[in-house]
Amino acid sequence: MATMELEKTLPSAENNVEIMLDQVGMVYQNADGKDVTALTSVSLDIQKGEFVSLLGPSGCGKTTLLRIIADLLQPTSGTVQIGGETPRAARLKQRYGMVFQSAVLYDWRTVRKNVMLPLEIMKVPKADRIERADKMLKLVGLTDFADHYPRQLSGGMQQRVGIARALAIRPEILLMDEPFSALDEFTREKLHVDLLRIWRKTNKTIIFVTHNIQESVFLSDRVCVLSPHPGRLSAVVNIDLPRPRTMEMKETPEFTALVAKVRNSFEGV
Amino acid sequence: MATMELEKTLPSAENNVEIMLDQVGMVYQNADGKDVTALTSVSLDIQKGEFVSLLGPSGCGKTTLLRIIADLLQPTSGTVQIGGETPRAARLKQRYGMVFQSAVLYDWRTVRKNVMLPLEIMKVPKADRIERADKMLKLVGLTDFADHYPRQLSGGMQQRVGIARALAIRPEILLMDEPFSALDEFTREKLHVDLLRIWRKTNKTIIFVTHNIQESVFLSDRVCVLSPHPGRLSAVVNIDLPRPRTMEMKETPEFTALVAKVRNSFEGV
Amino acid sequence: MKRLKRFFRSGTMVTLVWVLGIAAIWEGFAYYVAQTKRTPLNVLPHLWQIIGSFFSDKMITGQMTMIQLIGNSCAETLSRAAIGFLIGTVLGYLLALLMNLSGIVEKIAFPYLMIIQMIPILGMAPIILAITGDINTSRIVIAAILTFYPVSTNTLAGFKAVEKEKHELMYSYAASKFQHYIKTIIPSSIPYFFTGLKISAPMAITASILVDTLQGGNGLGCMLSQSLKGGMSRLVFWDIVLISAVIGILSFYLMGLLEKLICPYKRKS
Amino acid sequence: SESAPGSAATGSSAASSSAGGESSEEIIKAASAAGKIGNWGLGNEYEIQALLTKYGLPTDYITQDFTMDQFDSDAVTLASAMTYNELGLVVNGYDGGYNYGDSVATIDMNDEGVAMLEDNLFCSKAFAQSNPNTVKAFVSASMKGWYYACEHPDEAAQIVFEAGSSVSADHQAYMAKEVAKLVTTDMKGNTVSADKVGQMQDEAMQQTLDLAKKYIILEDASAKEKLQSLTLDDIRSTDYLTYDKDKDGAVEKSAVSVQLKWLPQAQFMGYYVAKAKGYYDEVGLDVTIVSGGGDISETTAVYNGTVDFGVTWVSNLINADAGGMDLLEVAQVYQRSGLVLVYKKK
Amino acid sequence: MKQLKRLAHMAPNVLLPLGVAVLLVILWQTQVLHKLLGTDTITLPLPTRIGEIISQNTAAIGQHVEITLTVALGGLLLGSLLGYGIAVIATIFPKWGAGGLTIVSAFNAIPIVALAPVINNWTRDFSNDVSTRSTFAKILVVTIFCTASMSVNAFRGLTELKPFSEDLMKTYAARHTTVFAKLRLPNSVPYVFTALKVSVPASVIGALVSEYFAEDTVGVGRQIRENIVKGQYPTAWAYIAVACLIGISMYAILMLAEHFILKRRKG
Ligand SMILES: Nc1ncnc2c1ncn2[C@@H]1O[C@H](COP(=O)(O)OP(=O)(O)OP(=O)(O)O)[C@@H](O)[C@H]1O
Ligand SMILES: Nc1ncnc2c1ncn2[C@@H]1O[C@H](COP(=O)(O)OP(=O)(O)OP(=O)(O)O)[C@@H](O)[C@H]1O
Ligand SMILES: Cc1ncc(C[n+]2csc(CCO)c2C)c(N)n1
Ligand SMILES: [Mg+2]
Ligand SMILES: [Mg+2]
Repeated sequence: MATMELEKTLPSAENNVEIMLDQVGMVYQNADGKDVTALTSVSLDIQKGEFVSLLGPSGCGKTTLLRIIADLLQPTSGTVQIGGETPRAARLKQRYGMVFQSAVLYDWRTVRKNVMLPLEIMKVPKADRIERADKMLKLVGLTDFADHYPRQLSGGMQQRVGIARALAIRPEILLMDEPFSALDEFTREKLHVDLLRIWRKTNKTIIFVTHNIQESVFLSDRVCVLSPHPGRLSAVVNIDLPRPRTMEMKETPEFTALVAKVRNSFEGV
Repeated sequence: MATMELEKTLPSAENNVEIMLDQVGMVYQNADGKDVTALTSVSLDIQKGEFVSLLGPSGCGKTTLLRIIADLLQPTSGTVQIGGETPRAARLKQRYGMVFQSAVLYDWRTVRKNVMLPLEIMKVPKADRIERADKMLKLVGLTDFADHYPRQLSGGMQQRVGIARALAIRPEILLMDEPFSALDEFTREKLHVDLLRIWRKTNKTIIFVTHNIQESVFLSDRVCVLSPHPGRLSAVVNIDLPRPRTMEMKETPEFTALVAKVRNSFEGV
Repeated sequence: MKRLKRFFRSGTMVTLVWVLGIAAIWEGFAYYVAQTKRTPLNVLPHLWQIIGSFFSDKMITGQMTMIQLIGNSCAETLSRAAIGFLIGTVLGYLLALLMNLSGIVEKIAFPYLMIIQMIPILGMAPIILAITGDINTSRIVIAAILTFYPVSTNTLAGFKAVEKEKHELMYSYAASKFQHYIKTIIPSSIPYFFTGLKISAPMAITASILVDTLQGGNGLGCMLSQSLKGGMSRLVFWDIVLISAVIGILSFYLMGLLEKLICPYKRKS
Repeated sequence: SESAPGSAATGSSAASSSAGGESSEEIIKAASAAGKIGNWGLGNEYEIQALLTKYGLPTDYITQDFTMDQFDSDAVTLASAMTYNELGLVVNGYDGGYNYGDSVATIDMNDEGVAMLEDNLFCSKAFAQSNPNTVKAFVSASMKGWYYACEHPDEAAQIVFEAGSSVSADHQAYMAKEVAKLVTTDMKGNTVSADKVGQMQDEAMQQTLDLAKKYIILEDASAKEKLQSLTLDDIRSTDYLTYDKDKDGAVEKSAVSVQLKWLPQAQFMGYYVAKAKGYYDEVGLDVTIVSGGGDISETTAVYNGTVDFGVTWVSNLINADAGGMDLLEVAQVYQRSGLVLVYKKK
Repeated sequence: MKQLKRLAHMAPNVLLPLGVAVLLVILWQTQVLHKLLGTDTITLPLPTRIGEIISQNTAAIGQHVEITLTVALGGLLLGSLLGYGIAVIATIFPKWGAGGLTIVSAFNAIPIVALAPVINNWTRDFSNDVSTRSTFAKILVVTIFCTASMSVNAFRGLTELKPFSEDLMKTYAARHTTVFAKLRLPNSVPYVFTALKVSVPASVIGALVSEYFAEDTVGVGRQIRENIVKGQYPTAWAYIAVACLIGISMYAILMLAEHFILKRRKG
């Protein structure tokens, strides 16, 4: 057994805390009346502009936690604050951008129009909308497919449209649920670099769900490891690799060591 | 640019060649009459009992090639021989086991009965069927779920049922199309070890499609790198790591070097 | 107490409230009609008049009370509907099988299936009578014709909806055509088949009632028609409208029940 | 009964055929102008159309349903009614009646000279030729039933009621009496002896055929041609009115069926009486009575062999024969038209 | 060249049934069909005779077709709108709405045409003019006939959204009207077509049957009935053929509309 590693952050007193989770718990009520405990007592503070990964095996509650932060789910215990407000207030202020585990595209809209959808809702002027959509499509390498319909795209391409759509609204808080798991390694690595570039430029707060250890280490400031049955926060690992991150770093001993550290914090569960 | 690495195997004269691809090409005819070239001139010999990975980005023709070997698709050029015969003959002799990219389970059968399905078709006696199915379910860690229906399982569990089903028929040639891509890292690693153990014991020929470089290096004797537009074999890398492979090997410099080598052979495309 | 609460939130309660609501609206209009029309029975009777007439021991015809009359007629009509429904189902299923087996049969038969649906069946009835020579036989034939279409098209859709991978799985096992149908195609089409049955069961009954009106004799439709033509109390008409609605709904639920018995896997969670 | 010429068919003592003041012509013209003349259509409209033509009016009418609600609510002001059925409901107060009493009056087709013969008995020519004794036996036993029924309308009504009719017993009794009048009075109002029931009066038959040729509108050119070429001999035969078992021989087919023109009611009392009194048994027939009123009309059912005999109106038979059905009238039960137009007196 | 190839590919789809149709007509015209079915040329008149009657009465038939089409299309439109409206309301109040829809679909189990004569009674006060109130009654029958399938299908279209597509809207803090306009409405379009595939033939059949009982003696359906009751089978067949043609052409238009409106989604 590897040594257990727990670096839980204490409630921070700094005032640039953006997201504050306090003893958050979630119990689902199944159709047959049975209770399923998905999360117990998760406490975590995330700084403004921080890049945090949620890492854990399938079914440990990553998506649940993300949905609670996004106000798509009400926790059954504990509280969540976003910039001092409720998640609901933050949502109504349109502070969130979300990338779902599946692409969630609208069949009847072309790729470009899918990306433009949130801009329409947020009443961005038409010319702006098109410009912003096309810029995002270029970023994810889909310029040539702007006028295609989702059905004409491969799974990986669809997922990239979802990412472009989330970035197009320039959200302050970007919530990403395993956004790259459907992609091949190369597209994925390119998008890692692009995502980090955008993040650096715009100072977003990003919560990134993944079950890929390397990915989490490469991208994040902190990796939060969740463990299952019931889901809880079992370790938080600070990633002190320098920024900007480059592909070459992946071959450094520091990187390998951090990956091993995260892995061990896992196996210690 | 990294140096290009090409170690294409010459047509082997040995008589334990199991699968022989000679200038295989595939041109799809689209609905609108346009031709799509998916594969051009792939030549490759695979030894009996060899573990070969097909690696490449999305859309490069991995699935196409696998389907051609399985006689699910007729190549538009070139020839394929399986043990000196046509793929069709090999299929009719029920020499293949296949794991699809999605689980492809039957809703109306329990997990055990899903695994028993091919055994029914191959007229294995009933008592045998149950025994073999249960053994395979134990292997993939689903013994407790034998009497569940597929809907009651998570995506990863479903995929494992598909693997158990393919193994249950004890095929001589096992064709696997990204079987582990839906799984989290831990389940995946456990299955890597199990798959290698079965392979060692039964001396199957395995063709394993993936887009995960680490996975391909860890598992295979040889990694065949495909490159897209149009799909072709761009490199074959021999993996001379000792057998049996262990998890610890992943942290050795040899392993890292081989991963880098494969990666480079990619980027040279 | 808790149970009572549950009941008030249940689907049964919703349906109950709806039924009561509609009954109230009906009574409202019936009251208005009773005040303003000289022959309210011909326009809209009170619900209690309709229901009361069922249990009245007044002779409706020379020999029978209402409940006897309706009971006898129901038995006649329903038995004809049931036979027609059975024949239509069997033939519809066989045709779907044939269409699935042979593209030529499908290309020929499918447009005609559509066209048969367009033919005004009441106009055709005398011709069918001329061909069969017996009114009861022709009633059965018409019920069968109307059942035929939904069963056939829905079942065919079910056959076609089998995923490509399932066909390939069977193919890779070198399963015979018979095994292919028995193990894959037919079981997976069952939900579609039942969709067809759910449409056609009430239709067979409705059709049977309508065709009854064509010539004298016994049956719900005959009585309904006689009542409309002033041959007997108008309450007979209203009773039959009510009864036919109830039977039609029951037949729908019966098919649903059958489906649940046959495919338990469809039960949720 | 004491029915006097001219008022024979307007049997209800209440409804009279001459309303004070207004003439038939004025009433018809007013109703036509308002578009409120009603009929059931489906082959029952020819007499009305003949009447309208007689007064130089367009032949449009509103389709009546089988109640008299439209008349009651003035949606139709000049409504078709059979003396024995709808008129009874309009006038009388019993169950199902509208109780207008003598506040309504009628216009009688017989008086207007546009009457056509109604309920008869027919079969297909082919059937008559190959089963002459069956036809004779059936006709004579049926006419015996009619004779008895006309003599004893109350008993006949009771028999019909018990045979499964669902119309109220009161109305059935009324109907039986009115039907008896149609059987025993001719178009001119002369009494016809009930023992001659079934006879075919050529003059009335010819009038019916002539009106039919004028008012049956056909879109089918060859049927049109056939219609115009029809003669009485094409549509009726008097050869089957009497049956002598010893002379003619036994029936060829003993189980026969007859389809009525309408629902089971006293309109067809003769057949019910013949069955109940065993007249059919006497001649060796086992008779099934099939009620009518559905869209598979009696002409169709007889033509395609679903039933052996039918009761229809002569105009319907002519219509079917024009279409090529080759049907043959073997007895004429009603000697005058039972159709009237009823209206509310001012 | 490529288009030609595609045409050649499509050819069997059209040629095969057409060939069978030709064969059928030949068997019919040569009376082989009559021998097979054991019927005669009056109940089943020859195609040439039917064609003759149609061609000799185009003006009259045209008038009846116009009336029947008005009723069928009017009822289809009203019924579909009503059905969609019910579905929208059911979407707004999902719990009560779903229960109500069960009731609405129960209407499918009543022989609604049996209600046609009663509906005549209900609409008697609608207008003094027979043709107006009769048309209204007929349209009402067709409306009721078409409502259920539209409301049930449209409700599914408005509520059976792809997983998370509603959540997506929520993250944008979209208002209910926006969710409706940008998500539910477009999502329901294919379902609307599914409903129309049922209700287009139903509207034609409904129009024919409603004419059976109508006060106004017009329309293709009424002509079918008049001629059948009067024993004029060749003429009845001419009208049956016309009715089939109406149904088939309406269906064909629907299929074309579906093809053009939905083709983009299918890729
Ligand atoms: N709606 C629900 N009702 C009941 N249980 C649920 C529901 N949603 C999730 N769960 C349960 O809660 C637990 C956590 O689920 P969650 O989706 O958050 O996992 P996850 O970490 O995102 O997994 P994955 O990597 O597979 O996406 C699981 O055990 C799951 O079965
Ligand atoms: N039935 C088909 N018709 C036309 N083109 C096809 C068809 N199947 C595949 N293709 C094309 O052939 C190429 C190779 O497809 P293939 O499915 O073999 O890729 P893959 O390597 O398995 O990709 P992935 O990793 O996404 O599964 C792609 O460009 C694809 O668009
Ligand atoms: C389909 C059809 N509708 C109406 C009549 C008219 N009609 C003739 S006899 C009779 C019953 C007694 O009046 C009625 C209403 C008909 N013959 N056939
Ligand atoms: Mg998740
Ligand atoms: Mg693939």
